[in-house]
Amino acid sequence: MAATYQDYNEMEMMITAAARELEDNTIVGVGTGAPCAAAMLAQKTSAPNLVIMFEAGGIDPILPEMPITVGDSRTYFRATKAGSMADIMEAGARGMIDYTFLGGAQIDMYGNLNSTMVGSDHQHPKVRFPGSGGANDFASFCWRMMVITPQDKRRFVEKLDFLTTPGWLKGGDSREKSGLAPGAGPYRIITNMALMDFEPQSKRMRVISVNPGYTFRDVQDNCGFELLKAAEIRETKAPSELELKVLREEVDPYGFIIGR
Amino acid sequence: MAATYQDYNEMEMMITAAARELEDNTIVGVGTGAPCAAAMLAQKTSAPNLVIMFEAGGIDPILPEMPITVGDSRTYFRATKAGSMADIMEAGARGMIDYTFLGGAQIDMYGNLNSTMVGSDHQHPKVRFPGSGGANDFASFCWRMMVITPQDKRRFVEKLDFLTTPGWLKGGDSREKSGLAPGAGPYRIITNMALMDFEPQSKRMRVISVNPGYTFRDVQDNCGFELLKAAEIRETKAPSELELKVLREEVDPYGFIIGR
Amino acid sequence: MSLPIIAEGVGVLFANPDPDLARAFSRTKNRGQRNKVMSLKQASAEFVHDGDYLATGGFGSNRTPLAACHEIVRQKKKNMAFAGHTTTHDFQVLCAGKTFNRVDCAYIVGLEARGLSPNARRYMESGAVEVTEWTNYALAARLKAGAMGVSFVPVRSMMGTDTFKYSAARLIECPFTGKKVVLLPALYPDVCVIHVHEADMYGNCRFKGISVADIELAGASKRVIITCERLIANEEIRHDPSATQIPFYLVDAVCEVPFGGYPGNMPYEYFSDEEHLKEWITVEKDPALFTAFLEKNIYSCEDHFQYIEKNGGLHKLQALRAKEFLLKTGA
Amino acid sequence: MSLPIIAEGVGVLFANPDPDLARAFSRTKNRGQRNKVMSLKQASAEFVHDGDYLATGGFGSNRTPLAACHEIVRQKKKNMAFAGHTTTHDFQVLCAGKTFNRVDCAYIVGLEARGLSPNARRYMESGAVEVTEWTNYALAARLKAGAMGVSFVPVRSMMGTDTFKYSAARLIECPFTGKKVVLLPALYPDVCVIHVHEADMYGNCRFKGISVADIELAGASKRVIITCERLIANEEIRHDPSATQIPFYLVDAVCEVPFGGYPGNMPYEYFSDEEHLKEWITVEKDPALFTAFLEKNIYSCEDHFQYIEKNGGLHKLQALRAKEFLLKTGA
Repeated sequence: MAATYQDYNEMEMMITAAARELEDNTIVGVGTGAPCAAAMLAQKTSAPNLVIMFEAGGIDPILPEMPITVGDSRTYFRATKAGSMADIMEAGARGMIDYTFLGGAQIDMYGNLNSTMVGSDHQHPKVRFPGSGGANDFASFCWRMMVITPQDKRRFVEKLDFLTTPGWLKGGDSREKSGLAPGAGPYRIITNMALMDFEPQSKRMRVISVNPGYTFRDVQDNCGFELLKAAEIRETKAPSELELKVLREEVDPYGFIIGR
Repeated sequence: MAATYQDYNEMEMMITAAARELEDNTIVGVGTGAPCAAAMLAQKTSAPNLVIMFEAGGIDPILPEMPITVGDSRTYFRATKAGSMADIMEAGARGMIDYTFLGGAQIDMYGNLNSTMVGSDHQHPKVRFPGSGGANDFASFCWRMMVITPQDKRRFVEKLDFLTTPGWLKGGDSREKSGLAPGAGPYRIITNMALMDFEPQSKRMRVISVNPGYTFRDVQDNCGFELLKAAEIRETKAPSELELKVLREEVDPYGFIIGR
Repeated sequence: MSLPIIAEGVGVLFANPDPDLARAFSRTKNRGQRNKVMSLKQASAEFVHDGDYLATGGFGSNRTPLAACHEIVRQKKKNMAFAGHTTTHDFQVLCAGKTFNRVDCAYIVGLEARGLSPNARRYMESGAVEVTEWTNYALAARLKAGAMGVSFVPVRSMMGTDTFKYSAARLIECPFTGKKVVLLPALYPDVCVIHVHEADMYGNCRFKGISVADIELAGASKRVIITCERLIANEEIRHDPSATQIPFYLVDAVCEVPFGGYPGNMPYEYFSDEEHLKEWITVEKDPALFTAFLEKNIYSCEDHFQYIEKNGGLHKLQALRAKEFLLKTGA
Repeated sequence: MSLPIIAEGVGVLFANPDPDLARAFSRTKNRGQRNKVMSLKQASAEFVHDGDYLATGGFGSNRTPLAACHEIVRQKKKNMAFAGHTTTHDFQVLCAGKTFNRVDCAYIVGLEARGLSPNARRYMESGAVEVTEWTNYALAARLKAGAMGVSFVPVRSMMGTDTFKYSAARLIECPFTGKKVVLLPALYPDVCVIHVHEADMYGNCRFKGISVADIELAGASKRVIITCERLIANEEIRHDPSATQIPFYLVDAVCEVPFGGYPGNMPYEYFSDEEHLKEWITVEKDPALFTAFLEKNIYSCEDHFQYIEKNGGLHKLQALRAKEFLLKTGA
C-alpha cells in the first residue's frame, strides 16, 4: 500500500510488457487473469481504442472488474455485443482479431503449447489438463499470438508431451504448409525474466530483451531448450509510475492477479 | 357476393383440395398466393395446429391478411419467431418441415419443375424466369412436396427446358441415388381438373381423383405426357359449405386469390 | 484414400472463395471505434467501385437498401457482379441502371406476387449478363461460408438438377458417411449494403423482424455499408448488448437514411408502396416512358427524400405507416 | 478428379454424423404446439437414457443447466457420452456421478480461474473414460453442422497438432482453392439440456447475454430439454417474435426451474456462488468427504430448491443478485 511506484513485482512487469505490445485500434482475444489485465491496462494507457473479445461471445465490454470466467456476465458488461462463440472464432477466421494471449503447461522453442496432458499414453494420462478450449482456434486464427508465463525448465521444454495448440509447429515454413492461414503465428513470449520473439527464418524462440535484474544467462538456465539471441538484447523498460498506478488502482485494485 | 356456397370456382376447388392434404400437428413451408391460402384454410378447419413457415424467416405467424411477399412483415405477424432464411432451410434439412407447395412454368411426369427459363441456351434464354428462389431447397428438404397449378399442355411437358427444382428426377430410385435425402419427394399435384400422386415404383405422375365436371380424358388431353391411372379414380370432393365460408370470409375476404 | 469429385457445375465463379484473400483485406482495416457516419453519396463513392461484387441485404422489397440502390444507379456504377439472392425490387432498380454484367442467380427478374419486371427480363434476355445459377439457401450458405472464414460449405440441395449443372458447385462423396453432398464455394462480396432500423456512429446495428441472410452477409463482405432509419447513441447499444446483430468492426460506413427502404416494406415502420411499385412495372413496358420515369425518380433526384417527395411525400409515408400497423385511418 | 484425404485423426466418433438418421428421428416428432411443461424429474426420466450422447448448454458455470446435471446424477444415468465443450462445473457434477464413459473433449476438468477439479482429474486419469480431442470452436462447429442437417463442416484450425491427431477429423485439400482444410463430422447429440431465462409452454425460448453455442446445440440435438428461470405466456413470445432464440418445434420438455443455473452465474439474475464452488474443489480432495458432500447436496435432495436451501437459501440468492448487479448492499 505504502510502496512507492518504483517497487514492482514480476507479475506487474509481465502485465506491463504485454500491454505495451497491443497497438491501438486493434482487437485482442483474451482469457481471464494476466492477459485480461494487460488488455485493460493497454486500454487505460497507450491503446484507448483497443477492443477486447472473449471466446464465449463477449465483444467490447467496459469491464467493471476482472472476470472469473471468459463467459461470465462481466465479459459483456456494457458491451457492444453479447454474441456467440462462433461470432468470436469466425471473426478470428476472417482475419479480424489481431492478438491473442494463450498459456499452457508446456511450451517449446517454436511456441507450440501443451494444455492437454502429461504422460505418453493419451488414453491413460499421468496428469490430465483441460485440453485446447479455444486456444487452438485462437492460435490458428489470430494474427499475433502471445504467451505470458513464468520462466522455468519444467515449462519451457525440448519436447511437448502433447501438442495442443499450434505455434510455428516444426519451424521454418511448416506452419503454413500444415494448412494454417499464412501470416499468423506466435509473436511474443513474455516471462518474468525476458521478452522473446521468433527468428523470422527458423521461427525459433529468440530473446529480444531481458527484464531488469536478469541476464540472458538466467533466461537460458531456466529454459529446457537453446534460446536464440537478438543482435542486440535490450533491457525491458520497467513499469512506469503511470502504468503501475493504473494497474494497481484501476485494473486490479483487489490484487487478484498482481497479488498486492 | 350473393352466390350460394354451393357455387365455387376452380381456384377454390384447388385451394380446398390442397388444404385437405395437410395433416394436423405438422409444419408447412409456403409461398404467397394459393399455397398460403390453402395453409390458412387448413388451420381454420381440419388442422388447427398446422405451423406455417416462410422461407425468408417467418415462423408460425397469425396471418392478419395474405402476404404480398414471403418476406413482408405479415409473414411474422404475431409469429413465434422471426428468424433467418437459414433457420427455415436448415429446419428443412433437419427433417422438421413436412410439406411444401411449389410451382413453375413447366412440370414433367416426375414432378420436376422449371422456373428458370424457356429456350435451349442458358446464357441466351428466350424467356427468363426468376430461377429457383428457395424452391430447389424446399423440394430437396421437405418430406412432401406439392404443386398447385392449372392443367394445360404448355405447363405439363414431356421435357423441361430447364430442371430447376427436383421432383423424382428420372423416376425409379434416381432421386435417392442423386444424393438427395431419402424419403422426401413430390407427393401431390393439384390442378383445376384433378388430383395426382406418383406411382411408388416408377415415380410417374398418376391421377387419383378428378374434380367435379372433369374426366380422366380431360386431364390427359391437357397434359403433354402420358398420365398413369390409379386403380380406382375417385371424384374429388367438392368444397364444403364450411370450407367455402372460411375461405371467402376469413382467408381471402378481398378475393385476391380466389378472385371473388 | 480419396474423395472423388463426382460432378462439377459449368457456371463461372464471380468472386474468389479463398479466405486468405479476405483475411489479407481484413488485416488492413482500422478496427477502432471510429465515427463512420457519412452521406450515402459519400459512402457509395468511396466504397462501391466499378467492377466490384455487390450484394444487398433484406429480402427483395423488405428491409432492402433501396435508397442505396438508387444512389448506386445515380452514380452510374458499371460492370459489377451481383448476388441475386432473394432480390426483387432491388434487382429491378439495379437493372434500370445496367449496373451489373454478372449475376449469381437464385431469384431474379421476379417480383413475387407482383409479377415480373419487364425491363429486368429484357436486360437478362439481352445476353449482356453472364449468369450462374444457385438457390436462395445456396447463396445464404455461400455467405455463411464467407462469414465463417472458410472456402466452402456443404449442402444437400441442388443435386440432380440443371440448377446444379449451371452453378459452380461440386458434388462429392462425404468422407464420413459415403453419401453424396454438394460443396458450395464461399462468397466474399467486395461490398454490401444493409438497411437496418438503428445503428450507432461506429456501426453497431440492430433491426427487428426476419434477418434473412444479413448476419451472414455482413460477416462475409469485405466492405459493409449500413443505411439506417435512425442513428442512435452508442450508450443505447451498450445498454442491451444482446440486441446487437451486426458489430461495428465489420462496418465501413454508417448512413442515416430515414425511409431508406421505401418503396419497400420496413417492418414496424412502413408498408410497401404498392401503387408506386405497380407504376414501376407499368412504365417498364415502354422503354421511352421508362427513361423519363428514371430521369424523374433517380437521375434528377439529389437524394432519397426528393424521390419520396415526388411520390407522395409525408402524406404517403403516414399512410404507409398506418398500413404497416393495420390501422384503419379516416378516408 | 478427386480430393485426397491427407490425414485422419485416430479418435473415436461417439455419435453418428449421418443427417439421414437425424432426419428419420425428426420425422417421428409431433410438431404441434403442445403443452410440454413437466417437472425436471419427469423430463430427465423420459428423455435422458443410459448410453445416450448428452450435451449441456451455456458456458461451464454460466447459464448452465446445473439443476439438470444434479437431476441426471440423482437418477444415476450411466454409460453416457458427453460433449466436453466449454464445460467446467457441469463436467464436475457429471463426473461426480460417473455419468459418462466417453467424452468429446475441448475443455474438461478445468474450472477456469477457479483451478482444476480434483475429482474430475481422478476420473479422467483412471482410464474409465474414452476421450476424443477437439477444440471449443470445433465442437461448436460440429453442432453447427448438425443444426444445418449436413454431415460435416470445414474449419481452419487443429492442423498440425496432436489435438487433430487424437480427434476424429479429416484433413483434405479444398476443391476450390487447393489449400488444406479440416473437415469436422457433424454432431447430433441424442439429448441436450439448455437453461434459459424465459420459455413458453410450447418451448419457445429467449435468453439474454451470450449465446455460446446454444442455438446450434438446440438445432443439432435429437431431443431438447429446456429449463427456464420463468415460464411466460405464449402471447409474450408472439409480442416480440424477433426475440425468440429457440423455437418450439425443436423442444421436447419445458421445466420451470428458478435458479436452475445455481451455483453458476445466470446473467442479469444472479452471480456465481464462489464460496460454494470453492467448497466443491476443497471436498473433492478427500473422497470420503466428497461422498458425504454429494449425499448431502445431490442424492438426498428432492430437487434443486433443497440444494439451494442447504447452501444459504433465499439470503444467499439475494446476495448473489446484488453481486450480479454490482450493488453494494449494507453488510
